[in-house]
Formats: sequence, structure tokens, C-alpha cells
Amino acid sequence: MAEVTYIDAIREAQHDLLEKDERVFIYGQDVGKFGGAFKATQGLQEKFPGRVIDAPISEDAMIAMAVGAAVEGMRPIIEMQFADFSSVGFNQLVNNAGTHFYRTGVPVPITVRLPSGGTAGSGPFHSQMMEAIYAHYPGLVVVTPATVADAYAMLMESAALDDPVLYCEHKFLYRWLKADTMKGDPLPIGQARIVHPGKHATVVAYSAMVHEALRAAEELATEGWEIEVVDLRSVKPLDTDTVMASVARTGRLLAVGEAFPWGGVTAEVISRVASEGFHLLDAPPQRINARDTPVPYHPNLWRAHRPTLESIQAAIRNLLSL
Amino acid sequence: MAEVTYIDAIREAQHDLLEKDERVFIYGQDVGKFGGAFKATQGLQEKFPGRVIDAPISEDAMIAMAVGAAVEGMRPIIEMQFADFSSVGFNQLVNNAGTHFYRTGVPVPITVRLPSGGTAGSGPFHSQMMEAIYAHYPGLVVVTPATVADAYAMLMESAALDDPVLYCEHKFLYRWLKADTMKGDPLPIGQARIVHPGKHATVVAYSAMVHEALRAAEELATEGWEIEVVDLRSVKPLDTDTVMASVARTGRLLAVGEAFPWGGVTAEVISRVASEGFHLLDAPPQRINARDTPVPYHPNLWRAHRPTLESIQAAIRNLLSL
Amino acid sequence: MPEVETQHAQVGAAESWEDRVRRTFRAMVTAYTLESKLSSLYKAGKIVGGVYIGRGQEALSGALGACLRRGQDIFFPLIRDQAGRTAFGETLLDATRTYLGSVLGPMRGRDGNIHRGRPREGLPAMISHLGGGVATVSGMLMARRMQGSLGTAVGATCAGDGATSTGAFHEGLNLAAVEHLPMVIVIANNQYAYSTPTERQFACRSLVDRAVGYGMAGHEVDGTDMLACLEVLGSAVEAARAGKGPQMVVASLLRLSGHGEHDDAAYVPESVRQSPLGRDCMTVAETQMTEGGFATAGEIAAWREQAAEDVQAAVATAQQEPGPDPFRDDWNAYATPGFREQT
Amino acid sequence: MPEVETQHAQVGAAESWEDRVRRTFRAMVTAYTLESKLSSLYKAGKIVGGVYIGRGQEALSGALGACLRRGQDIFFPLIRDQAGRTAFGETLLDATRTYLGSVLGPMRGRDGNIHRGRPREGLPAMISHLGGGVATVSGMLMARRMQGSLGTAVGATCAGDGATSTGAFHEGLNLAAVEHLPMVIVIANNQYAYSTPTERQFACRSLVDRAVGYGMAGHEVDGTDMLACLEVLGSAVEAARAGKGPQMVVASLLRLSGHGEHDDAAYVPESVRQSPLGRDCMTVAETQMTEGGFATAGEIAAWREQAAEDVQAAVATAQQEPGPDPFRDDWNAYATPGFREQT
Ligand SMILES: Cc1ncc(C[n+]2csc(CCOP(=O)(O)OP(=O)(O)O)c2C)c(N)n1
Ligand SMILES: Cc1ncc(C[n+]2csc(CCOP(=O)(O)OP(=O)(O)O)c2C)c(N)n1
Ligand SMILES: [Mg+2]
Ligand SMILES: [Mg+2]
Repeated sequence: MAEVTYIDAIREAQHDLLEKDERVFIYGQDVGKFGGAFKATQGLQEKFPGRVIDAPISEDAMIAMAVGAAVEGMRPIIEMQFADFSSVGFNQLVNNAGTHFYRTGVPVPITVRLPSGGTAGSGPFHSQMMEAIYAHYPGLVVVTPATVADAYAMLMESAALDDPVLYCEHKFLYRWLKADTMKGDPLPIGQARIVHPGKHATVVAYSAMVHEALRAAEELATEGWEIEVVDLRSVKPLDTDTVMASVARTGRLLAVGEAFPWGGVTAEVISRVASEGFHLLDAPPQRINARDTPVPYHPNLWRAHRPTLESIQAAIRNLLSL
Repeated sequence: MAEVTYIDAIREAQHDLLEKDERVFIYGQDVGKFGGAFKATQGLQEKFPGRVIDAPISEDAMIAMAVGAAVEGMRPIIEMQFADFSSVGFNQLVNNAGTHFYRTGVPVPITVRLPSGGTAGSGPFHSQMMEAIYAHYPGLVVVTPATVADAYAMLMESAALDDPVLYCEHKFLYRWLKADTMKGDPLPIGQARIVHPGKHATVVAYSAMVHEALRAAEELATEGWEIEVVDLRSVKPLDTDTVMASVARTGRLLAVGEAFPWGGVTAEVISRVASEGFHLLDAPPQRINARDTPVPYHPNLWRAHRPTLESIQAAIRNLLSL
Repeated sequence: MPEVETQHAQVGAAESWEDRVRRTFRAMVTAYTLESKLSSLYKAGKIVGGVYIGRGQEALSGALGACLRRGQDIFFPLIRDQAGRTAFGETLLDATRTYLGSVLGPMRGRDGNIHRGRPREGLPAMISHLGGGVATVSGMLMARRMQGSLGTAVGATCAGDGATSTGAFHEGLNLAAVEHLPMVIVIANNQYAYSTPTERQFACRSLVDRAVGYGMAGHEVDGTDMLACLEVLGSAVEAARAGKGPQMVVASLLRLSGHGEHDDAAYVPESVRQSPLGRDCMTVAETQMTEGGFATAGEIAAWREQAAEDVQAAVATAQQEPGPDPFRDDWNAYATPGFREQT
Repeated sequence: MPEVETQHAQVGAAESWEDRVRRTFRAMVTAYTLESKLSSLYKAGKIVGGVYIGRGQEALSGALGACLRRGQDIFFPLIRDQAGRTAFGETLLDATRTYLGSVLGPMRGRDGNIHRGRPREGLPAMISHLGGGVATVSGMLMARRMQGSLGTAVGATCAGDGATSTGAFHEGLNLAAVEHLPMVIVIANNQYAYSTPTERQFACRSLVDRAVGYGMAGHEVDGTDMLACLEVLGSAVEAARAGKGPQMVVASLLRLSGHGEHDDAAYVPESVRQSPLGRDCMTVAETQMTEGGFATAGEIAAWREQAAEDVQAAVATAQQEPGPDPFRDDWNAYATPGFREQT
């Protein structure tokens, strides 16, 4: 069986959406003939003429345009060239797309693809994780697929939802992550998945960190530790129930995120578990994030900036000792 | 003795800064002859010609301009007409100002004033609390003065810091909050203050919510409950030590914020206490935030959207019962 | 109350010049009457938040609304476009209900004042952040073009002199031009953005000089002159309809009120008020109506009376209606079932 | 290694036309040499992230840098401005250290490639988000004006055709115009933004048509012609120096490389490559040097050799230097002591 990568799944989902739903179109810089900076739209303009459209370098207008198109019944998929550049579309995302349904009763089903996260050498402006920023605002859905199958299924579902979705795809996974098929057994957006069962501690992760957490769990398994790894899949809505049920089994929680440490997904996860599942905890819930500096360029620094197999493992060991 | 309001203190601090430090200038829409939408710069242009400058409606350029001016040794104070409009200056704030010192070693001492928070009838785009958004990013200082004296002292200190500061001033407090003097006994930015001592529970609040928390504490005092209220004062850096010391005394924690519920200050506070002070807690830490919708226009909805005396009181009672 | 008489153009129905002039003027009168009432209500503490009126801009805005066809065209109004809204066919009730916070209004008390619309009926609801309207309308038009339903529809949107400084406005104009969309972008240069005079806002001779830089046609008009506005906007709308791409229209006039009703606009010097920019378009239009034989003084008086009655009725209705009830509001920002935060 | 020979203009020192032409050409040669080397290093896997070069834009960029005076003027370069950096006086070591991640470079391994500068020496370090440079330089100039130290300093910044679509660029141009700042804004219309051709980026005849809309002077130049660039940029810089406000210069040329060295630019049609836009400014300049009597073929060959030596030395030095050590880095984004998060 042929291997498919995470980016293949993203491309394929867009292909299938264009094929199945005539309301879908794609808008973004260089998405047309060129097929996008990461080739996520390769070949699509040729196959679906007029529906894969090159945008000027105008992120604010791109989002506003998508909101307008959605009002008129379309389901735009907007590609940001890098998640980092959505900062200039931030206002339209949080204040126009995010408020539209609540204010007017008219939903705006737009999907904004955010190529997120670091790869060595990408530096401060091509490496950011922006999920926490968007999840803070009402009205936005924020998903963070970690597997090839989720990359496919969650993009399909994102475009089908009536709400604006920030689809945070991790650049590190694009070509590194491979699977036999992109058709997994899908869960709906809003449900987390236990990707590694265990009973000694729960590690909650999302996006690329799921794989680091899994590796840590596997290594610790050789020492007899059974670590349960939960892949959040979407950070808003956040599936508190699955996390809580896991902590109920393990009594210990580590939340792992690749974003900056102040606030964000790990704070939200710990805060929920501490508030609503305090009695389930046998030890202080822990978290590990990237460092509180811009994402550094040099691979030496970059590797030490984000959580790694080693630092996650150390954090789990510490958690088990508490 | 004449009464001074919170907005008086903000105006006075700007006056004193202009007077004492020739590197300070003010830039913002309508800040000149008009004195600003909230009169925070009234009379300053006349007194300090050439140093209080009207800006075009270009928030992105206003922040970039400030970064440039700071590189050249100035200490700009930028007034956003409303915090909400900083969303269009977001990119320059987080990606230029926030990264500048780390990347280049050159500090950019800029102070950005964000008239924040709700008043009845202000609606979704003139009511936002944006502290969590900025605190998430490295390199930015985020302060949230709750008293007249802090409004003065923290603005003075903000302008003196070498880092970019988001000075979140609460519009509800502008004319409502009065004091005999604006010269209090100042604490440095980064230190929280215990504004009401107690032993049964700790309520951590900031900005306008400090006053709601205080009223709740005072009402509960009539029933014999001694509630300790901590005013964070700055949310980044966040004074974990003071919060932890308080929780060590009370064993119970409620974090109160006026921002949207996902993430944010309350999540960060609870997360830190749960991680580092788990053993201090006698009950699950609780939090209360605004609701997860845009800030509604109608006073009926607005009052039910944010935490109030009543909902905070109820949350404290609940906490005491856990 | 009886539904207010429809004042907007019918799709398909040809309209004579005289009819359009009359319709514009009546919309101006209605808007003027409504806004005077809203201002009083605000000053009496009956409206919270703020009231933003279009005094001095009734001719420009009304003429634009009158050139558009409800049910086909798109109108993205800004804060001084009551006359345009009325001419486009927005009901007075939509306005009064939104200002007074009626739960029965289009915004259900969730948003207020000029932040209202009916997006699915070609009338998007603005957010406060200036400049984004152009791109939003562009998206609406592009959607229709993809759907094959664009026909001869036109999208129109307004901006003030101040809004032209926003990055959003620039990006939108450029996008509209690149897509060659049937749009009319009206810039009301009313000399001030809040208190800020134009010389602190831009340095070009006229904002119309920006049109060439986007590759779009530019038009200038005296915004105090109703007939001139109708002519210039009429031909701009027709040019857009005819496939000539986005049209920029820059009108000169003066805001004859404060920025909002809380503001006395003391910063506007007497010399500016007395200049030709300060002419009241309502007076100019009234003269044009009678001298041009579009209406007699008697007809105008009757229209005024009708407007007063309609406004009175719309205010009374909205005032009797309930505001939103926080216990019944679903507090749900999500269209997808089950996505609401349980807070 | 010996410090590279200074190639920039001295403040105050009058420079002959011939000297400036020679200095420009030498900077072009140096930049060309450096960038060829960087490209090889990237392809050999010795540079991570990416390499972005200015092939085809050496004349434009070099001419701009040569018209500025280090120690007085401000130069905010963009991604294709190696020649301008060199002409302005940035050392080769700053470039190689940043690309190779040396901890001794100006960015200390924290940022890379073209994201480098020495802000306090008039050379700000770009962020990736396009368009913000104009406003940043405006702030620098306004600061000096307030400090009374502006003198005859000029600020220059560059943008590509694509960057002109950003809201940030618009806001910056407008701000600079309102403040009447001594600025030169150079737009390198190299026909593509990454893969996007200009017809998907703007709809005006020429981007210079935007100047009038900001109330600034506009200039056009053939960006493949070094002498023309020097003339047009020279007079733009002088006009800005003389207090005539911001000057926009639009150059036409073609990017003679991929967007980055990972990109083969297969989307550029042969017809465009063969058009006058596709002329190689290096070849044109060499002819101009010899035919205009600015240099002999021998001198040029010597300069090339010198450039090769200098580049080799700068690369070798940077390669021998340590990268940043995560255990020694202070991981501190705050200048204020004690504000670092303890994570
Ligand atoms: C991005 C942004 N910044 C600031 C504001 C605050 N604001 C509201 S209206 C206004 C002035 C608008 O002036 P103009 O565009 O000329 O319109 P006018 O009020 O004159 O009709 C300002 C600054 C805003 N709404 N949006
Ligand atoms: C706001 C923003 N959006 C997207 C990008 C990604 N990006 C980097 S360079 C580039 C193309 C720039 O084209 P142009 O301005 O013409 O410069 P050129 O590369 O042709 O020199 C794009 C889209 C960016 N840097 N900033
Ligand atoms: Mg105006
Ligand atoms: Mg280009």
C-alpha cells in the first residue's frame, strides 16, 4: 500500500471538498497554479478552474472576503502562507468572523488553514503556534490535527461546520508523518482521543506534541510505566470529559504544548481539571510549554525552545515522583 | 481635599512624564487639541507642543512608528482609542515590539494605553479585555491597574521600563473610581497587592474586577467570612509568589476575570497554583470569567455577561462549601 | 403599527429620474427626522452607548441608497448612512429596535446603534473596526460570481476620510480592483475623523487621486448637492453594473453634527462651518425639489409629516418591546450544536 | 581575518559621481559573490531555513545603498537588498554570521538570514510580515526630528510589488506623507510575489500611480540599468534631503532567481525572461562601467577577485564560530531585570 503523508491528506481533503461541495473554494497566496508554498493545493486549480484563487498579500482582506462569501452561501477555505501571518488577519478573524453568528444570526462557515509550528531554522516568524490566541475568542473553532487520518477527516469536517474554523496544521508533520491510509476511523471535532492507554499518568497533548508524548510514553513503557496519552484534536471546543475520565483513571496529569507558556492550551487544560476534577488528582498537575521567547532561528536554540522527547520524559518522571 | 479620578491619574501621569522626561511623547487618534476620546490627554498638546501628536486611523503604523522612535531613544506613549482597535495593531505589537529586544538586543520602551473593558451599551467592539492576548506573547509587559494610585504610579513606571508595556486601563473606572490622592504607596510592576486580608479564601482579581471582589468580600465579612482579595496589578509578569502565599494562608482560591473564559489570566493563575501549590489547596480552585460570547450591547445582557458582585459572591460561597 | 411605506427601488422596475429624486429626498427627510429623534432620546438617557448621525450627509448617503436595488444589490453602510439605509429599504423598525435594544430587532439587543444589518438581504452589519467593508462586499460579489448569480448586481460601501487611512481599506480596494468587481466605493470626506482634520489624515490634494493607483475610475462630487450626488453616483453605479470595475466616488462636505451626539464638535472652526462645505444638504435639496419641479412645498410638508408619524410609530413600537432577557438568551456564539462553552 | 574594506559613503564627505558609480558596482559584485556562495551553502545543507537572494536587483539595491550615508541615514532593507546593505556599509560578517547562525553575529543565532540588522546604527532588522518598514522608519525619523537631530538625514526602505498590497505598507506611506518625512520608498516591481504575477496583485498601470494618492513625488526607473538607478535614486534621495517629503521610486525588473533558493521559479514564462525586464543588471552594469570609463576590465576582474576573497573569509570565519548554546543563552525576552518567566 502506498504511503500517504500529513500534507497529502490536507491536499486530498481539499480535493474531495472541491469535488463534493460546489460551495467550497480556496483562496490564498500562491495557491493556484503554483499549488501553495507547501504544495497543499497542488493541481487543484487545474482540476477546479475558477475555484482555487490566488490572493494578493492582504491577509485582512482575505478573511473579510471569506466572511462576505460565506454570508452568500459559500464555504471558503483560506490558506495563510504561514500561521504567523494570520496576525495581520487577526482583526477580521476574531471581530468579524468570530462575532458574526452571535450578532446577526447568520453563520459564516469559513475554514482558515494555519501552517503552524516550528521546523529547525524557520525562526521567529515562520514557526508560531497561534491556537491559544484564537481559542480565547468566542465564536471560533480551533482544531489541531495530529495524525494523517485526522488531517483528512478534520479538514473535511471543518469545511462542513457552520462556524469559522482555524485549522492548525503542523508544518513539522507535513512530510515527516506518514500512514498507510488517510481514512482512519474519524471522531467528530470536539472529541479527544486516547492514543496510548495507560494507568500511571495522563499526558494531554495536541498537534506535533502528540508524537513526542507518544515516544516518551513508549520509552517509559520499557520501564513498566503505563502512560496514557490523550490527543486533544481540537482545542476549542476542548473535550474536558475525555481528559477528566483519563485523569480519573491515572490520578496524574501533564499537559504538553508547543506554544508560549503564558496562558494557552496547557493552562486551560490544567485549570479545568483542577477546578472540576480536583479530587481525581493524586499529584499536582504539571505542564510543559515552549519557552517564553520568540521561536529562535538556530536549530540548537530551536530544539531547546520547544518541548522534546527528553523534556517530556523528564516531566513525566517528575510527575510520577510527586 | 479634592477628589481625583482614575482618568485624572492617567492624565496626570502623562503630564508628569512629558514634564520630566523629554524622551516621552504621545501619539494617538484625537489626542492633541481634542484631548482624546476620554480626555486622558486634555490640555497636554497645548502645554507640550510638538510632543502630543494626532495620528491617522492607522493602528498598525502607529505601533510600528513607536518601535522606530523607541529604537532612536524616545519613549512613546501610544493611545489606542479603544483596546478593541489594537487588534489591527496586533501584528506590530506581538511580532515587532515583542520580539525586538530578544532578536536585536535593542530594547523598545513603548507604552501602549488600552482603554479596556465594558460599560453598559458599549457593545462587542468597545468593551474588550485584551490582556490575555498580549500576555501570551513573549517580550510584552501587561499591566492592569485597579486603583487611582496604581493608575498613576504604574503609568509612570510603564514609561520608565525598557520593555514594551500594554497598559490596560479600565473604562468603567475612569470616572467612577475616585480617591483623595493619586499618590499611593507604590509597588513595582510585577508585584501583586493584598487589598483585603482574610483567611478563609483567596480571591485573585485584577482591573475593575478587584472592586467587585472587594465588595463581595465586604458583604461576606458581615457573615463572618474573611476573604483575602489579591489585586494582581500586572498580569505579565504575574506575581505567583504573592498569590501562592495567600493560598497558603487560606487554602482556597477563586480567580476572577472579565475576559472571555477560554484561557486567559484566570486559567494561568489556577494553573500555576495547581502546579506549584497543589498541597496548599484545601478545595478545588475555582474561576469565574465573562461568558463565551462577544460582549453584548444591551445593558441586561452586558451585566449578565461579566462577573458581578452577585456571581462572585455565589462563587465564593460555593468555594467555601467545597 | 402599519409597516412603513416601502421607499426602495424595485429590482427590474425602471425608475424615472423624477421618481428617484423624490425617493432620495424622502429618504433624506425620513433619516433626518429619525436621527433628530434618536438624538433626543439619547440626550434624555433613553438610548445607552451612543448615537451617531448623518447630519450633513443625507444627500450623499440617500442618493447612494436610491441608486441601488434592494433584493439584488449589496449595500454596506457605515455610521452616517441612515438616509442610504432608508433609501435602500431598511425599515425604520430595524433602526429603532436596534438603538433601543429590542429583542425583536435584527440584532436582538446583542449589538446596537449603527452596528446592524441583515447580511442575507444584501445589508451587512458593520463591525466597528473601520475599513473592512470593501473586502467583505468583495467576498459577497465573488461568491455570487462563482455561483453564477451575480447578474448585474452591484455592491456599494462607504468610508469616511479617516477610514481611508486604515490598512483594511487599502487591502479591500486593491482586492476589489484585482477582481474587477462591480463595486462603488463612496468616500465621504466630511473634513474630520472625530476631531482630526484632514491635514492630519492625508497629504494628497484629493482622495480621488487614489483611484488611479488602484486602477479604478474616480469621481468627485459636491456632497452637499443632492442632484449632483444622484448624477455622479448614478453613473458610477451604472458603470459598475456595466462591468467597468470598481468605481471610487469622493464627496466633499462637512459633518454637521458631533462625531456622536455626546460631542459638540467645538473643534470645527467657524470659517469651515461658513464655507461652501458647510452648506446644509437638506436645505439645498429642498430648494432643488421645488425649483426643479420635483415637489411642491405642500408635498414636502406632507412628507415631513408622514416621516414624523412613521418615526414616532417606529420608536413607540420599539420602546414597548422587551429587551433581551439574560435568562432566556442562549449565550451561544456557535452555530454548531454542542459547541457552546459550558460556563 | 582582516576587516572588509569599507564600501560605504562617509557622512559629510562629498563624493564624485564616478566614485559613487564605482562603489555601487563594487557592492553589486560583492553581493552577487556573497549570494552565490550562500546559495551553494544552502544547497549543500550548510544553511538551514532558507536563502533569499537579490539576483536581478543588485543595481537597484546597490544604487540605493550607495546614495545613503552610513552614520546618518537610515536604511531598512528587505529580502533582496544584499547589494544595498553592502553599499550602505553592512559588513559581510554580519551576513555570514547571521546565515550560519554564529552566536557572534548581530542576531546571535536568534534570528537568521535576511532578518538581521543593527537598529541603532540606522539599519533596522526586518520582521517577516511585509509592509511595516515604512512606519518603522517614519518613527525613527520623527524621533530624530523631535530630538532636533534630524539634520539632513534620510530614511529609505524597500518593498516588492507584493508588499504593496499589505495594509501595513499603505498605513506607513500615508503616515510618512502626513508627517512630510525625508523618506525614499523604493518599490522593486520584479513581476512576481513568490509565484504570483502582478496582474493578480494590483490593477493599476504602474505602481508609481499610487504616489499622487499619498501626495508624494513618484519616480520610475528601469531597474536593470545601474546608471539610471543611480540617477533616479540619487535625485529622490536629494529631494527627500531637501525637505520635499517622501519620494516613491518604482523600479521595473525581473527577479532572476527563485523566491528562495528552494524555488526554481518555473512559473516565470520564457517570454518574460526574454523580455527587457529580464536583462541581467550585472551584465548591463559591467558594460556601463567599461564603456563609461568608470573601470577597466582589469579593475573589474580585480574587484571580483577581492570580493571572492572577502566572501570566502567571511564565510570561513562564521563557519568556525560557535552557534548559540542553549545552556548559556539567557532565554530572556525582557530588557527589565527580573521580568523573565521562570519556565
Ligand atoms: C480601526 C479603528 N480605529 C479607530 C476607530 C475609532 N473611530 C471610530 S469612528 C472614528 C473616526 C472616523 O472618521 P471618518 O472615517 O472620517 O468617518 P466620519 O466619522 O467622519 O464619518 C474613529 C477614529 C475605529 N472605529 N476603528
Ligand atoms: C503579511 C505577509 N504575508 C505573507 C508573507 C509571505 N511572503 C514572504 S515574501 C512573499 C512574496 C513577496 O513578494 P514581493 O513583495 O513582490 O517581494 P519579492 O519576493 O518579489 O522581492 C510572501 C507572500 C509575508 N512575509 N508577510
Ligand atoms: Mg470624516
Ligand atoms: Mg515581487
